[in-house]
Amino acid sequence: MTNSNIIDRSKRYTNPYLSGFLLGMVLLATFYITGRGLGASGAIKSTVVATVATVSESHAAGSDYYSKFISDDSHPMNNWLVFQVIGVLAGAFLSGALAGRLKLKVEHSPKITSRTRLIMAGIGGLLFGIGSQLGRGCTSGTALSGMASMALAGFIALLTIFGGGYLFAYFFRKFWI
Amino acid sequence: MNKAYYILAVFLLLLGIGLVILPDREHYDEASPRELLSDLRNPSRFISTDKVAEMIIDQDPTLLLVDVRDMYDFLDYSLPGAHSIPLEEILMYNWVDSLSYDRSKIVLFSNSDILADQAWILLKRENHNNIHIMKGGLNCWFETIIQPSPPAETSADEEIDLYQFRKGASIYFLGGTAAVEQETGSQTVVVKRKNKTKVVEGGC
Amino acid sequence: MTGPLIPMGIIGQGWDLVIALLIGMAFGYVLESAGFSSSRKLAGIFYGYDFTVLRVFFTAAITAMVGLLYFGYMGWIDLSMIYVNPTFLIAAIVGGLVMGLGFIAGGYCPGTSMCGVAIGKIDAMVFTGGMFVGILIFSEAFPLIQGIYESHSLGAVKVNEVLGLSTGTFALLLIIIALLTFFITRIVENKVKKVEY
Amino acid sequence: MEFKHPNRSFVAFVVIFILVIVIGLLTINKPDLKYQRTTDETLVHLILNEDEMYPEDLVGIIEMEEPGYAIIDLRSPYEFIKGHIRGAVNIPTNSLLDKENLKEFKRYASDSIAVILYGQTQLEANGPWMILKQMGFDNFKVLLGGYHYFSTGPLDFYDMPEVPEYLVEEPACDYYGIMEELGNVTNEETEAADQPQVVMPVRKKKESVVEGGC
Repeated sequence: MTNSNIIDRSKRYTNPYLSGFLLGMVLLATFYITGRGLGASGAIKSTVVATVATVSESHAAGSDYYSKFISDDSHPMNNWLVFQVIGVLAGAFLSGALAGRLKLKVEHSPKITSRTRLIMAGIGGLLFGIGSQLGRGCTSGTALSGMASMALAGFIALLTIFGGGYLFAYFFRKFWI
Repeated sequence: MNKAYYILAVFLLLLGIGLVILPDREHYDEASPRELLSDLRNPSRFISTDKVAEMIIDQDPTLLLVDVRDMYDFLDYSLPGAHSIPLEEILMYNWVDSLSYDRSKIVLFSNSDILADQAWILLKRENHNNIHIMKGGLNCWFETIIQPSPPAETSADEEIDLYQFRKGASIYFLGGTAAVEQETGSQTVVVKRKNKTKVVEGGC
Repeated sequence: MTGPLIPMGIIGQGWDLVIALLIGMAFGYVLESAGFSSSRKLAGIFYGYDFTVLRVFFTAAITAMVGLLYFGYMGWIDLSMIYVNPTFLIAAIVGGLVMGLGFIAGGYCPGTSMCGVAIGKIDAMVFTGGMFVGILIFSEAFPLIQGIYESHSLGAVKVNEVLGLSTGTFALLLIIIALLTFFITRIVENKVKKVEY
Repeated sequence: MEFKHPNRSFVAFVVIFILVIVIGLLTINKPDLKYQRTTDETLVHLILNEDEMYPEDLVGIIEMEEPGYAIIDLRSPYEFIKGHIRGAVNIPTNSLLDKENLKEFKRYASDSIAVILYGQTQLEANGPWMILKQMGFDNFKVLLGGYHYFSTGPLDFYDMPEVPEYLVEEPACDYYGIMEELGNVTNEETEAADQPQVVMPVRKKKESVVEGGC
């Protein structure tokens, strides 16, 4: 890899501090408008709940967890988050298209196969799904928004998510570097 | 390292220091003394005993009667459906929800209107809306609703209508609903009262 | 206009979803343009070759926090109406560790995986699918986990209250921590071998 | 380094953000008047009930020309001209918080002069008194019964009934007794069930008032 290569890449992505600043502005606007932060895992949860409710309504209503979100159909944030995630898809697509990053591919370290990468991604998603429900929100919903609103939960999430990452990083090193 | 980053870092630090040294402004959400003073002069803060009687008889679901006298007085006698929140407790946390519920018409009352007015000012400073005082309090209630004095024979029609309404209301409050149905006039009188002006208020 | 607008009833229900869409677009655009659609860039934070995530994340949180505090101070927003996530100690810690494990294994988190999906990363799609299944499993196993899920509730507490600091002091402290982190990560990043991705 | 030069737009954004905050801070509408007391503290003071001026005491103060008192009439200038308590100054309620009046109030406070507020009724003075109280003016008292009682009611110590008329918060009659008595005439059964069963023995001696009062 040459030096020019790196500079080349640096032009593709926005300066991280600028991104952070803009993300902060988006978050601030979200707080100003809705009184709550951003979120992502909530939308997937809504999808799950909706799917289960479609497949078997009685099962969804009978379950302790689903029923929290079904009976409570005045819970507007669920719907809100779904639309927000649709927006995320659109916005990311727009950014990717403008920067010429649209490409169907599996990104992985040269040391592993695509197959391994996909299996790991699936496992990771599974764990993240469970963890986000247990922790009542994911990196954006709890850690980021929670930090901005100074919620204790936000800081716990930040420390445990990244702390957990560092804790297990050693065992997963061959998948990444 | 680029100089611009140092400048940005300094900006951020300055903002942080600003947050620490800015004077406390925790109570910005209170109504200011001036706002309170102008609220005082708004006649809609009072509600007449006749109106309260009418709302009770109509079983208006938005009405929330709050008795600010102490518990003994409340147990002795209070308006039907009233809740007891003694003045001492009016700011307590457990009442905040019911006192700031937007869709209800909250009516404070005491024996006269001084205690209710004191409660009203404290609540108003904390930005509660829809809070009213029953003008004249229970003393006026007894004088106008329970024991209305008949108007002179020469008085205007309105005054006689008002008296009839009060008479009907009195029977309602003394005897329960059955009595009101006996009193055929009362229901129609209630309807007539709707567009009544304030000309004929009671003596209090 | 004192915010937050929707809870205050200033913006009608009809506009809710339009705003959700617009905010989502801005969110997605910023995340993607920062490079959060690449799992190897995200994983860089754990191996020291790329601290973009940390920079973006910290800068965003601090900007929003400082902005919120100033807005609240100036009366533009009613801070008491801002949602503060409730803390359930055990669930938060266990959940966070599980998420950390999921992060290092999958290389994404929910928001970033959406960005990956949008630009055609197949691993991001698989990650999202896995998340779907994970939530399904959690919901089905909820009776077993309920004890952990609801234990040690501390309510909606703020971190500065727990530490006994004023809001402003804590904000300043966090800013200093963030600046130090930015400085240190830069040194680390220069020392660690570059990884091509 | 990957990102040597934070581009100009970035710095511009941040500068705009900071400008917004600075402008916001400069244009912040500071309340010119501040409360010295929280609502809770005010409530404690209210319950102690120390700041009431009894009309018969006021008569004494005026007769003896006791120093250290100021009297403020909160009614309109028109009502003030028609008649007022001797020595009173007219400050209509709506100009209560004017700058020069506040300055005067502060002078009273520093000279520890007790200020007696009155309106036509006690209620009229109650609000202004409470506002000033919350602003930390402790030397203000409110005249019980207001001007109405002061100009018409009996003011002699020896002539006072057991429950003077100006104590407006006293029940004017035995509510429970009346409800019982009148209720029995119309409907005997429901009445007994509707009413709370607790009867305070204190009420008994008020029965004398019943006949005259209501």
